[in-house]
Amino acid sequence: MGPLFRPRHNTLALISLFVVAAGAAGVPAGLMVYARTPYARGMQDPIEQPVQFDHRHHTRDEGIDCRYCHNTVDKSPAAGIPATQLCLNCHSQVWNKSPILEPVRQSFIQNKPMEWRRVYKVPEFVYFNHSIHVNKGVGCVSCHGRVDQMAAVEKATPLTMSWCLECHRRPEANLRPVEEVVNMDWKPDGDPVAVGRELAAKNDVHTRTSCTTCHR
Amino acid sequence: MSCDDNKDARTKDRDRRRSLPVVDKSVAPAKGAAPADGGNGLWRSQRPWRSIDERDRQGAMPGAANEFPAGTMDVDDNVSRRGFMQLLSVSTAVATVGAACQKPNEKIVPFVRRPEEVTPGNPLHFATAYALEGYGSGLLVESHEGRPTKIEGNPAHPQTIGATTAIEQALILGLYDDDRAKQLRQGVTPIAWRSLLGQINANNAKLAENRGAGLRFLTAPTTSPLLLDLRRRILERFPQAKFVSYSSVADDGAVDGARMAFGKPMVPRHRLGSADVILSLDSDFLAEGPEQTRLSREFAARREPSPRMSRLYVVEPAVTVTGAMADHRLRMQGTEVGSFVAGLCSVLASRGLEKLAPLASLSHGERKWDMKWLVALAGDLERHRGSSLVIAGCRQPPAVHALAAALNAALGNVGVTVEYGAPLTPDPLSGPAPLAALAQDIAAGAVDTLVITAANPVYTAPADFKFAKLLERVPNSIYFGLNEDETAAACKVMVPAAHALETWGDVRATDGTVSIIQPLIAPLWGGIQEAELYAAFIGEGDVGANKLLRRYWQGQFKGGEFDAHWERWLADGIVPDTGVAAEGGVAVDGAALAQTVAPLLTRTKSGMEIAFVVDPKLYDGRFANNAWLQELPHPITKLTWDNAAMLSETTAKALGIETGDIVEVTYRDRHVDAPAMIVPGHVDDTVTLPLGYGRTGVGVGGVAKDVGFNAGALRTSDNPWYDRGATVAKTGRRFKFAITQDHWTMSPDGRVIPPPAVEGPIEEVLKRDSKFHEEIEVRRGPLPTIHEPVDYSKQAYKWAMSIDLNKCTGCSACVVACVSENNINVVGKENVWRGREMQWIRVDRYFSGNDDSLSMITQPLMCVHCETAPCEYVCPVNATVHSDEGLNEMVYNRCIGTRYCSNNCPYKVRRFNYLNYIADYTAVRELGMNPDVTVRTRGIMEKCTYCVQRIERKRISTRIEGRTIADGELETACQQSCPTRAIVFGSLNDASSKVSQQHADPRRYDLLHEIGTRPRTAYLARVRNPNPELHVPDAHGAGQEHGKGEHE
Amino acid sequence: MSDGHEESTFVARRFIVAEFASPQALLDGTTKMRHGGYKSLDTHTPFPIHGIEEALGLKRAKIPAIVLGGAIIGACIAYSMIYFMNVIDWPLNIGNRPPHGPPANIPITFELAVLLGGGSAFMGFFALAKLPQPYHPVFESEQFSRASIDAFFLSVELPAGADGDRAISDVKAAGAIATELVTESER
Amino acid sequence: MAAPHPSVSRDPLEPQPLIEGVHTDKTINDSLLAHVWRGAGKGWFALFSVALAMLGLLVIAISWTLYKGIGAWGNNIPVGWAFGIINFVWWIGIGHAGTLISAILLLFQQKWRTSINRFAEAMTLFAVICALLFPLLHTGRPWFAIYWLMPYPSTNGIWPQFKSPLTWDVFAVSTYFTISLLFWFLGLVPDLAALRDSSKSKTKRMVYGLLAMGWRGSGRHWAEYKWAYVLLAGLSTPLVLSVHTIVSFDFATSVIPGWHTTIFPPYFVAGAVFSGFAMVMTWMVPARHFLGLKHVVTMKHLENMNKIMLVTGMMVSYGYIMEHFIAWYSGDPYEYAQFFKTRWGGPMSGIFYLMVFCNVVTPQIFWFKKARTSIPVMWIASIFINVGMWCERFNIVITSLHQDFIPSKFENYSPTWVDITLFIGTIGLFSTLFLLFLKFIPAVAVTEVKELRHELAHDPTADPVGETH
Repeated sequence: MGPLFRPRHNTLALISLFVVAAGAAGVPAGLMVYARTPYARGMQDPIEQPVQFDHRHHTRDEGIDCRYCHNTVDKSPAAGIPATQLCLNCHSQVWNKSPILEPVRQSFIQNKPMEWRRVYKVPEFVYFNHSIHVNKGVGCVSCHGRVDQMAAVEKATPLTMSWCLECHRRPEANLRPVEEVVNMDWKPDGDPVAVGRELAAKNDVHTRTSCTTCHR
Repeated sequence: MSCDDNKDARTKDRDRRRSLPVVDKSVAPAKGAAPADGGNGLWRSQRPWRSIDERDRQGAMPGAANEFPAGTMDVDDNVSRRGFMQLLSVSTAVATVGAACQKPNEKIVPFVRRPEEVTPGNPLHFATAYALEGYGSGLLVESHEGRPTKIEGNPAHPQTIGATTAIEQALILGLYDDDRAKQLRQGVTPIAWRSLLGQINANNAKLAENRGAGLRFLTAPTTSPLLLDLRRRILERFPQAKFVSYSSVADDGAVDGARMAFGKPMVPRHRLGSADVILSLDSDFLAEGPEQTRLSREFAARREPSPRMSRLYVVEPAVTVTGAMADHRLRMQGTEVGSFVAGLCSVLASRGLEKLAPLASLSHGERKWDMKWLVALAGDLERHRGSSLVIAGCRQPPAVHALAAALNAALGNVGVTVEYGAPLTPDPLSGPAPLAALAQDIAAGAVDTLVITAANPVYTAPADFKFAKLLERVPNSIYFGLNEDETAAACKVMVPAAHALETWGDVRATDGTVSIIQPLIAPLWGGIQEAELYAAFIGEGDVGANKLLRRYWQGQFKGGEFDAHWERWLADGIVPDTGVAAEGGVAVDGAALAQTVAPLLTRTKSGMEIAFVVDPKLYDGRFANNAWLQELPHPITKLTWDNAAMLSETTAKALGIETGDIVEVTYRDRHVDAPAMIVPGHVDDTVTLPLGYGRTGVGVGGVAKDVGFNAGALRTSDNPWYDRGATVAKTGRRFKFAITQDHWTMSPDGRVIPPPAVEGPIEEVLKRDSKFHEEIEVRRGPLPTIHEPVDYSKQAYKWAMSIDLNKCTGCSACVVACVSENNINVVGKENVWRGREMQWIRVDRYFSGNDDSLSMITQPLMCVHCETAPCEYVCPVNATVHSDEGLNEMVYNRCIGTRYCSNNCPYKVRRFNYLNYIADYTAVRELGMNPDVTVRTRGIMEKCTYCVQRIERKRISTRIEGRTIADGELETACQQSCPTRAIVFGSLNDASSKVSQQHADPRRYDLLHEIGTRPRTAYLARVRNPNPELHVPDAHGAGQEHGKGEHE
Repeated sequence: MSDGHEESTFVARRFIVAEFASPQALLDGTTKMRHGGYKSLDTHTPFPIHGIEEALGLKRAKIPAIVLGGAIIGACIAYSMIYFMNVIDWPLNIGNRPPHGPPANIPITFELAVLLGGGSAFMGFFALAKLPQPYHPVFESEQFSRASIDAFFLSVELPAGADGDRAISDVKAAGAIATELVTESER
Repeated sequence: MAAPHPSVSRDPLEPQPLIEGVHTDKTINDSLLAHVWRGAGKGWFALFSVALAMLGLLVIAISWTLYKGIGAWGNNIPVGWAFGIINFVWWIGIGHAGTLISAILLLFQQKWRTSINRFAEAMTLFAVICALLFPLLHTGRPWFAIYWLMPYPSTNGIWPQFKSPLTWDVFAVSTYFTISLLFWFLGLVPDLAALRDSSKSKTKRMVYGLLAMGWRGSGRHWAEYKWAYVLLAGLSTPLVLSVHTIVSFDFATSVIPGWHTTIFPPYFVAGAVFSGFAMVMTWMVPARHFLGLKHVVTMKHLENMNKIMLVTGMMVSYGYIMEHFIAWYSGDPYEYAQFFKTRWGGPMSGIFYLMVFCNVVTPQIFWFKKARTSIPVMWIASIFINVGMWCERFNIVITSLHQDFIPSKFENYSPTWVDITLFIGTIGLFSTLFLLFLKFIPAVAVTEVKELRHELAHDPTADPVGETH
């Protein structure tokens, strides 16, 4: 009746072995890589907001300070999303007919809050506090990127725990004089490391990596 | 020392408190929008909370706020804090890639107009007060974006002095209780408040015809100036109308007793600060009554081991918190106390207190107690004239109170340790007597309109009134209550009341000081306020409580700019100089008193004694729907989710009853079936029945349903507390108790293990080289180890705690405070029975001695934050590790739930979420969660964190200010609520800190020190101050084991 | 065979499959053949036979070295992994234990040594044996299926162009009780 | 049952033969493969359907546990571990006999192992599979546990904690399973070839052919094969000892009285072998009967196993005694209370006394040759021992936990239906796998028996019976 298998089956056998091995090693590795991609981190995907609010215009052109709208950023865990009233401080005078701002006016008239889409989100069990970071000289740009160059705000940083840890272990790279925190294009003059060190000393920065610093 | 505490506490608290009128200003624009919120919004004056209401009506209830409360809250329920871990747990797709967080898919909802004092993300504290039995306790309520989340005591308030009771802590849960009455209804048809007002007006006209003869108000006892003023105005309009105040736990005995002794009704006010010898006649003054927090503090202050340490004698039938603190406890039937105190009078008279001479002759029947005890006590009192105190309990008849008053007068204590003042309310009596009068009127058909604002009288009224039946005879009955309870079912109109934290009002403390009650949140279900209901009868029902209150106080206010003062009052929580001075110069006419009392003391009845007690958790039953209190272990029996017919071991043996047997208790041919429990130190031949259970009301929700038995069904108006002639019979059925502590003694099954709690008599403690100190010294200090201990001295803080067992009364306020602060889940009876209770603080309770010489120690035990924590090295995923400051951290989000840490914890202080207890939280309930603490879902280990969320908040705020946290500036939730200041928290790196001193105290010892865990929580041993004339119970007598809790 | 195929570079290998009566006969026969100058010999038996290495003139087995290597590598990986993760990358205060606690590292170090050692023994064997190899020319022989049951075979690969008949006679002379010439098939 | 006809084995000290009857390679081959070729009988199907039913229970219990959470079990605080861990340790222990027989006895060149090692190794595999269910299942959040326990570079930048015995367990048990599998398969390859070549139907040949991977009994292969096999055995020997040692560390490294004991490692290993052999016995007795293996699994094999049970039983008893001695001698009040109060008189003392009866008393009957060689006696005894070893783990896990240090947190424990169903379910899983194994793979290592036969034949003391046929 002749042999059970043919010569070609030898190659077949080897190939299939290889495929199994490659799969076993590749799938987990692939997942680990994926987890680090901007896509998986939800970075750089533009988010549709109820009103096309343009940060470029407000910060760069009008030179409005971040803290005018996000006015609890230096005294509260939350940076604060401006109340409708705040928008209308200006927009009751300027662009007060503009159709783009209709939702804002409606919100005020109907006394219904605006429903903005969240861009930056850390898990519920992470307690990030804006005020301490801002008061110790961590600039907005360190986490939020060049908001002044974004038409629609998008996530600029991965916000993975290891990313947070990086700075909590070596904060120098992200420090600046406290009065410069909102400055989008501040650059350290001189050796950044040296500047960072002396800022850390000046602002009395001591970052902690104890779990309860963020998880409570 | 306690006074100092208060002072800096007060200064400390000023700045973090705000007054609501500031909020009112921000309301201005809202008034315009008032129609938008369903009519009854006029008085609903706080603007910021409107947004919640709108969410409410849109049906989109916010989830518990997260750490980005960008204005108010999160709309997407899925990703609310409770949702999150569930979400992670299901979306393993996300999880498997180890993604820390998923695509942002939720909304941020800012304010439309942000009230200027609200900083999203930072809590505010508002001062308010809570009225119970007519007396107010001052509270500070923590509020996150308008959601009250935590109750604290107001240090400025004379009655709470910064502490709270377990019941006050639990108010938060009551506020968000989804079973509350939500609909104003007439019969079964819902009606609007305005239309009810219309009807009331119409009815008023009719009533006015015969000057309101048919109008009756059945109210809870009250001292509220506003309510009393409204009452005055109502009575002006309807002179024939009557106000009856009723409470099933009223302290009428004291008032009547004072009347007997002094000739006029008076209310005693006690001062333990200067009391060297205290005799409690069946009075649980440390855990009962409006003064309890203050008295506990004053008592504890005098328990510092020193020659000045006070001595406490307690005479009582069943062990109470106070009895457990006693240096000498005499168990005695409630009906015996009268003759006991008479006996005391005669002994003291014979010792030359001539004032008592007339009372010496009082016959005290055949005595059942140890005369030696009585003589020793008498001697002690006599030696401490002017610095002793006799307190009679609210369950004792007037005669006993009268004799107690006489004793105090004779001993010269009046004005020093006790003072008598006129009642703060026009109707001093609020017990069965006034209710009986009302019952007669109703029976006689004289009542046309009955307005009930008292707490659920149908359930609490004595059984012989058959109150529900009576109500059928009232044409117009209006019930004003929180729940659709038994009374609501019996009344024609049900008016849903606003919760205490939703109302405007005022109330007096026992010393008369007025506190303004201000709402923390707009009524979640549009509840009505008591003042408004009253006002309806003078045609001002729609004015709104806020206006009524301001108007009244503006009227009272003399001179100066009102608004400024008003704000100050709200901010401080008290109205200055409103205290009522006590009356000096009270005199006792001994002879007259002897005549009045003599007949009352002769015991006529015989047979087994039946005794009713107020439940320390559910009170008179009004808190039955509060799961926190239901699950709170009873301070003595450690029983949860039930009440029990309590018996002494001897009596139980005689009747062939064991713990867990269901017995039939019969009294005056009424009977209830009740599970029996043998309790150490209980007096023989007496059955004690706690009130407040066995609620059957229609609207009483899942929590209270079918929990326990209703002892009230046996209660009669003539003997509301004690009587003889009860019978107890075995039914043969068994019952499963959910008890959190099975074992009564420190060495169950005769185990020889070092006692967890150490105690000693005072002279031993004062001698440095005594047996006591030998005992203690081996329980502290370093042990040899192969691991170089980590050095924490370089850190900014070295957190540590100390608990003074000498001060801990076991009142359990800390337990509820911790539950409230840390979002701890309720597990329900079945799981408590299985041993899965979640409270982080376990108040361990140990008896020693025998029934006659019983002593008890309570030991609050939560994670002691061992420096060499055995739980840490066994965790495979680094979910529990040490912080740089030596906290034993529990990282919920890393925990995979192997439970290995709990197994290896020698203290067994870790708690595990065996089931998904948060699954059935309503959206409203979530509003009450503390947004600073992660809510734990199923499969996660948790434990005491030393309130790390408070540490971190304080750390951040102080670091921003560029300073370090000062000692005492940071308080844990348990510490904050502790009435006796037994718990101290702070940094050991600050040598001057309170906790450092406590750790250096000669009484300091470490629990399970011999294992070498180096706990950060130290205990200070319990010290007793026994009378040398009486035998001193062995320091920690490995007392014989008492009956175990049924646990099969 | 490969008739249909033009310009096929395939050269079919030829084997002589010879059966022997007993293990001993097989051993003797094999030794004879080897001394007779036949290079690529192989035996096929249902169970290992003592002395077959000598008969075939095999060198020392390579497996032991491979396993040793595997085990050592495993141990190193384990210890350095633990050291990196708990000491270098993120040292944590675990109940006051030092970050680097050698005793605690022993178990895993040992386990990984065993795992990689055992793994390399397994992999190593199949690699050396070039298995899986479902097809081998000797399978062309009808009788060969008994090689795994109760028969003892010697297979001789003939060099290209060698004379089959002569080889057969040599095998017979070496004591084979039956012989067969098989040719590798192409596909 | 003495041998009715001349047999191969001439050791005067070993009256019973290792192989009964006169055989050629062919007859051995056919007789040992017979039960594979023979169609599944009614008996097999009956057993198999029972096993499947129990397996169904397992599926139900697992899904309910995953749906409800661990609260579906009876665990509480302080009894954080209960049935889950008991079953885990019990099954792992059972696994040990297989490796011991195939590896250690191989190194000691115990000829009698050959007829039972395949059987025992299979049991190891299936037992470990059952055991592996529990560590994962008993965690609160298995969906994380399954990969957070692995040392992989996560985006959290956090690693496993290598001081935890549980982490050691993860490595130990997975290594144990892998090595056992490789070892088993390596030994199986020649037999698969035999199956391939002696099977009648094309498909069977195909399947077995694929599994045999083209094995052609090449002398060059055998040369390496023998080394690979012996070295795997050599590695498995310390491995099998380490695995249960590490399992015992789960308890020994803790501070809990009743756990914190230095004697645990040896005493766990002995217990493991003890229960392992018991389980082999429980299955072997019926198997050799129904699969017609009596001629290769002879009374001598059974008797040797009984002897080992006696020895290991004594070791375990010694362990119990030492535990109590140390508890008394150390003067540690908690230890003392744990052993002399809780175990002897606590609410769960019944289990303790049952354990003592099963593990200490039962094996003593094996002092008597009559008992050692009586099939019913040894079978019943083996079942007793299985029960006893389960009780031992109950004592260690639950009894120790439910009363440890602080009296106020002593709690009782009672299992739920899920606990019990899970345990029954794993027995179902084990039986299912085992029956499938008996159906498709020769229960005895054919190749090794053939080799053994030849060795015995060449044994100078043996006459060349069965040699010339």
